[in-house]
Amino acid sequence: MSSLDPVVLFFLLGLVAGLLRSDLRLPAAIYEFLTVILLLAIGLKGGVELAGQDLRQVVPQMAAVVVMGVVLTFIAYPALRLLGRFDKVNAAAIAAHYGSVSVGTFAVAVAYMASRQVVFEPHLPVFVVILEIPAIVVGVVIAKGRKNSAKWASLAHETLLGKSIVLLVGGLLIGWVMGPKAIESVGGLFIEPFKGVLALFLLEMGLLCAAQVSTLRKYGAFLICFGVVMPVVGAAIGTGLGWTLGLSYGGTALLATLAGSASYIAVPAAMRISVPESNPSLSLAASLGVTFPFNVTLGIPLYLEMARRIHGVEV
Amino acid sequence: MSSLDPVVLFFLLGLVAGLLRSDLRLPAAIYEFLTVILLLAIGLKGGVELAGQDLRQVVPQMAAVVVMGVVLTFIAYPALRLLGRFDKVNAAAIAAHYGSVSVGTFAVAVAYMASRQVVFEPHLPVFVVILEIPAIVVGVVIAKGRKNSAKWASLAHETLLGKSIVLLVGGLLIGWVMGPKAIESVGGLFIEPFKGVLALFLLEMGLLCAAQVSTLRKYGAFLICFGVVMPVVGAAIGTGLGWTLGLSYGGTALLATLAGSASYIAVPAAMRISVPESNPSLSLAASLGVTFPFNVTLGIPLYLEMARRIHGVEV
Amino acid sequence: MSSLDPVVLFFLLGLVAGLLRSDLRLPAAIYEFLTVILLLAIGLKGGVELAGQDLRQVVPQMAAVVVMGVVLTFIAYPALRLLGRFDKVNAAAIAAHYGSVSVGTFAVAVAYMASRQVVFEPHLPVFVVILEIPAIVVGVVIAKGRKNSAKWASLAHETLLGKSIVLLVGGLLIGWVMGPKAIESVGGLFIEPFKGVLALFLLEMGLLCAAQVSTLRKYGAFLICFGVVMPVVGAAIGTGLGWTLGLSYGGTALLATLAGSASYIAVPAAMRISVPESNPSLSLAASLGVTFPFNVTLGIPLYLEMARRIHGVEV
Amino acid sequence: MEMVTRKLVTIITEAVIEKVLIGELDNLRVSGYTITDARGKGHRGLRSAGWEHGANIRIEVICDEAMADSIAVKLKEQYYENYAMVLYVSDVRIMRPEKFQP
Amino acid sequence: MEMVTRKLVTIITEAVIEKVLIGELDNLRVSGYTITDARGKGHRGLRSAGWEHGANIRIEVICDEAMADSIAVKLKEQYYENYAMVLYVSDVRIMRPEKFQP
Amino acid sequence: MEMVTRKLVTIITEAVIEKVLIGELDNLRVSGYTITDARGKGHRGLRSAGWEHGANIRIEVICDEAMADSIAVKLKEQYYENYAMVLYVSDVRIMRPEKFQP
Ligand SMILES: Nc1ncnc2c1ncn2[C@@H]1O[C@H](COP(=O)(O)O)[C@@H](O)[C@H]1O
Ligand SMILES: Nc1ncnc2c1ncn2[C@@H]1O[C@H](COP(=O)(O)O)[C@@H](O)[C@H]1O
Ligand SMILES: Nc1ncnc2c1ncn2[C@@H]1O[C@H](COP(=O)(O)O)[C@@H](O)[C@H]1O
Ligand code: NA
Ligand code: NA
Ligand code: NA
Repeated sequence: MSSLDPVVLFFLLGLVAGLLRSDLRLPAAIYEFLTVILLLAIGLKGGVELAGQDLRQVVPQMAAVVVMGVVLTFIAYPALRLLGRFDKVNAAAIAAHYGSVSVGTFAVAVAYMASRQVVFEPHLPVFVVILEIPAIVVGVVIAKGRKNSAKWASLAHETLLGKSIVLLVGGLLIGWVMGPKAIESVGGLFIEPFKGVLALFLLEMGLLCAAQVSTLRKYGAFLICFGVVMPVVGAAIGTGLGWTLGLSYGGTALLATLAGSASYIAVPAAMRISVPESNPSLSLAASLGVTFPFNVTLGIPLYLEMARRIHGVEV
Repeated sequence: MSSLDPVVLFFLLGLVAGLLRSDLRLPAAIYEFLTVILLLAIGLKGGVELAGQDLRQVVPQMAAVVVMGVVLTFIAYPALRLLGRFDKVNAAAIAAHYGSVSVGTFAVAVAYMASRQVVFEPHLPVFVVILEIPAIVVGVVIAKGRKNSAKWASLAHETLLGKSIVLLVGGLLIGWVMGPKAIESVGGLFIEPFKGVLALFLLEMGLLCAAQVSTLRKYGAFLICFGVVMPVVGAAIGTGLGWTLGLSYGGTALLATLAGSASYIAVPAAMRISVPESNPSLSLAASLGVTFPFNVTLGIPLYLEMARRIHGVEV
Repeated sequence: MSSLDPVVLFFLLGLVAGLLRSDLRLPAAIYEFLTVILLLAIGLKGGVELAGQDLRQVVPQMAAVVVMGVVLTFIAYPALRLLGRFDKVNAAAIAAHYGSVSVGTFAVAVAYMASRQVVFEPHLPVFVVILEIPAIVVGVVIAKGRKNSAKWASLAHETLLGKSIVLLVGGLLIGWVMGPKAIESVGGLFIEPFKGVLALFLLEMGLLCAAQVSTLRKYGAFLICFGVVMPVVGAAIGTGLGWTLGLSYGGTALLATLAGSASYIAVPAAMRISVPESNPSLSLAASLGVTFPFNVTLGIPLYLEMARRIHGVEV
Repeated sequence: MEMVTRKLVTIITEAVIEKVLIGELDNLRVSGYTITDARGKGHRGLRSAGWEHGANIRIEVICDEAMADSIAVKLKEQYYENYAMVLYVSDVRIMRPEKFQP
Repeated sequence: MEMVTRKLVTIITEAVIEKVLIGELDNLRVSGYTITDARGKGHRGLRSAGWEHGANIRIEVICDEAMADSIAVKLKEQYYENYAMVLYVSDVRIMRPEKFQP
Repeated sequence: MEMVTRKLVTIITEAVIEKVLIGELDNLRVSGYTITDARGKGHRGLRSAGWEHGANIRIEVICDEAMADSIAVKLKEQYYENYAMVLYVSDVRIMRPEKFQP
């Protein structure tokens, strides 16, 4: 228990309350408020640390990370199609969720590392932004073919200007332009309360997660297995890539977490618009109902351990 | 004036603004947000301090406190029935409000004691949880008889898994499991802003309180008297019990405050479901419109003084 | 860039996101929450500092400030009527916006001065309250004549008990009564997170500002010119008055900012009720779409410079 | 179920005049009304909840034909011209007509 | 467009009994329902959203005449007396009648 | 009050496609629309506001019969199959028919 971060207990509280059918819910406006703070905070912190850095080395890493997003989607797809026996559109839609990332999971990993004094490269938040997109493109192409005309422009617009990317990129830029001054100035809302905000966010995530149980019961064992195995496979790939790219121990673990996480905001919205034939309950059940809880409780410590081993770090 | 805590002035501001018919209102989502923070904060703080404690001595105290909740309801009922000339259902419903507790009042008392460096036992928040329930049961039994079949299960579920109990108990458990680490971690949202959050919460309570005036005017003098006298009687009983149970000076004052406070969240909801014939305006006018303002301004200092006298503490 | 306060970048982020048609929006409840915190914080801080002061000298200043509000409206009106060729009601309504003030702009100016260690008289927030009203009265009289019977009472009520005045005055009174204790007590919500709250508020203001572009495009160049020139003229008058009244360098700059700012909350609401024939899009486009962004980026530094020169202060 | 026919008047208009309109309805002595928050688009352009000035409300009043007429006349005379406003009337069946008497 | 006529039952009542009423509707086997948050005024006075105890909800159910009757009867018997509640029924045209079969 | 009859088309569907549907309505040149947030249950299960992916919206359009048909046809062809969606049409009486002309 002592290895758990307190914020994870808030997730469990929400989960248990939800499973017991408590009437606890955070208002939608508050959930959004918390999300906005988390996204800006992650962006700002990354941006401030990025300020002094030489960005030239980051560009090739970004390309590699895009490729990873594509590869992850192409690994998930046949697994879902052949082992899970899902039809093309549903397999493609679920695969896109796993090729993309979850900022909530990233925030928990960041908090987890901070409490263990594990440092990481400041440009990791950039990878969050970059990883949101390729999986969506691949998912839509698999489901619809490339000629899915006209819609590409609006899909690009929706995705690139979605809330999470705008806030992350905006925070990065503000932090980068302003440097440490930015954090001194607005830290009273974005930095000091960060973990409390994360805790409340996770409480609501627990409640949302509990709401997935009935779908999971219906679609059974495969979705649960997939929701646990796929993140571990993804994280293994992320660990390998992080190590190859020369990331630090912490950076490797974070990249593994990103690879192992599954989207539950940007991708569902994009699929609803671009692949409406897919069943949104399936992918949300897997990503919100299985992978998210797995990652925030067991996954993140595991990925850190994997990174530790590959880097041969002593603790 | 100097003896008033600043947060009480926020209550008065809300009250005056409401009476003057200002259009000031906090959005419902914000009111809920503030409540969630207060409940989790109270739970967490209690839980952390509870961590090192021997809980065996607490169990008999808990039993005594349950009995107090029942007794308070049975004191309020005949007063309402005979002196107030309310019919059975309304007397029972109002009595249930006074046998139960108000977490808002408890929060103000905690802040009041903190600013006076009065300490209290860390398990007082446990009593808040425990006191929510017996009065509801007694109220429903008086109004409906015991055979009010089938509904008991759903009433129990509603009440035990209501928002306030889940958050208080959840906070207690998280604090208990994690110890001081919990507060370090999430204190930036739950501890440092606590009194500010309480102030804003009280502002809204003042506005809600002002909205009760028209009902009070209609039902007149008795409800106002009852709303002032009953808390003092309850607090006297609470003081006596606290002293008997060997609570500290501060713990006694808090138990008195709990006894003297009247529910305005859990009980109204329970009565609306289980004793729908009762008029919700009556009980809200008394508890929100009279007892709450009385307690946060005059009551709490009075109860602390009562506790001081019975304990023979010098200040 | 280095002279910009980080909070202004949040405004630009919102503006750019809005212009690019991002789906980013803060929920209405959160916008109100942020506003409530800003208003109470400004009031509290002013009140606390006011505590030790001799208020007799302030009264004549208040009278002068009222006159300034009237004068500003009477300057804006003919400009709009003759140069802008607006009809009577629209010219009167827009003029009223510019004779009144924007608390958001004031908050940015306060933050800007704090980060430059420029001090100002604690009673400046009183001027915010006072300046909200005269312009509304003048605007309605111009548009409707003085006999606009019966409605005056309800207009006075709406305006004097509007959210912003109640919170500012309430904060001032609480700060004044409680002194520094007030800020210690509730500072964790109102003081430390102030600039973060302001940043988030400005993010939403940027989004709202972007939404004015289509109106601006329709009504063209005059509104844009007016929205830039009028604040500078107003600020010049404010600078002169501040200097004449013997305000400090910082106080003068703040009075100039108030004079140069245009209302986008209290006055639009009042005009909608009292001069409904006026087109609300016009005045909002000017005040939200031109003057607000001008003031928070270029205006405030300019007004501080003007105050510096008139006071002959070295920096 | 025995039911009688009444009119349902629905008004969609600017949130900023909620208080004023409620005053008018009270003056006309309607027996009640229901309000929901809304957003929308019409001749006066987009009205996008979220911010007070842009938001709409949707008011429903159940009443008899005469009252429906009074409401329509009142709003037409005093509000149609200057406010974003739509009003429509439909038939509904209710159970307790006495409840909807002024 | 080929359409058939069905009933639209609209219920306006206290938010606090949402769960209970949904239970009743589920028991009656309605094919679906839609809920919006509302505020309002009626015989039981002002009900002003914003705070749970004062808020209203507005429930809509599309169904056939028999179901509309069942709903009306059920609510009349068990809820009319003790709760702020208004119910009205109107005719609507829908496209896929099978969708609204229990 | 002189009034004319028009159609009121009500659509209940997933909040996530609000922008898309508004685009369709604009393309069809409706004169306006009104949107409220909602939650509900239907064949595609519970849709519980509060979280974007689960929320519903309720769109109302006042228009003539031809437009009502066009809307129904459009949505049936392109959206019925893949989205949680209900559409119904009723008669309403309005005062200024010119206002509801495309
Ligand atoms: N044809 C329409 N159908 C449904 N709602 C409408 C229609 N036209 C206008 N509205 C609503 O009524 C409000 C005011 O309309 P208007 O006065 O035309 O700007 C709009 O913001 C919409 O919410
Ligand atoms: N005549 C009416 N027209 C529209 N809504 C009404 C009417 N009467 C009552 N209501 C709504 O129904 C709720 C309960 O009404 P009541 O039971 O009369 O208090 C009120 O709060 C209103 O929202
Ligand atoms: N019979 C019904 N009456 C009222 N609303 C319904 C009904 N059926 C479905 N709905 C609403 O329409 C939405 C989509 O329905 P569906 O496509 O059946 O899942 C639901 O979430 C409900 O809000
Ligand atoms: Na992933
Ligand atoms: Na009590
Ligand atoms: Na001004």
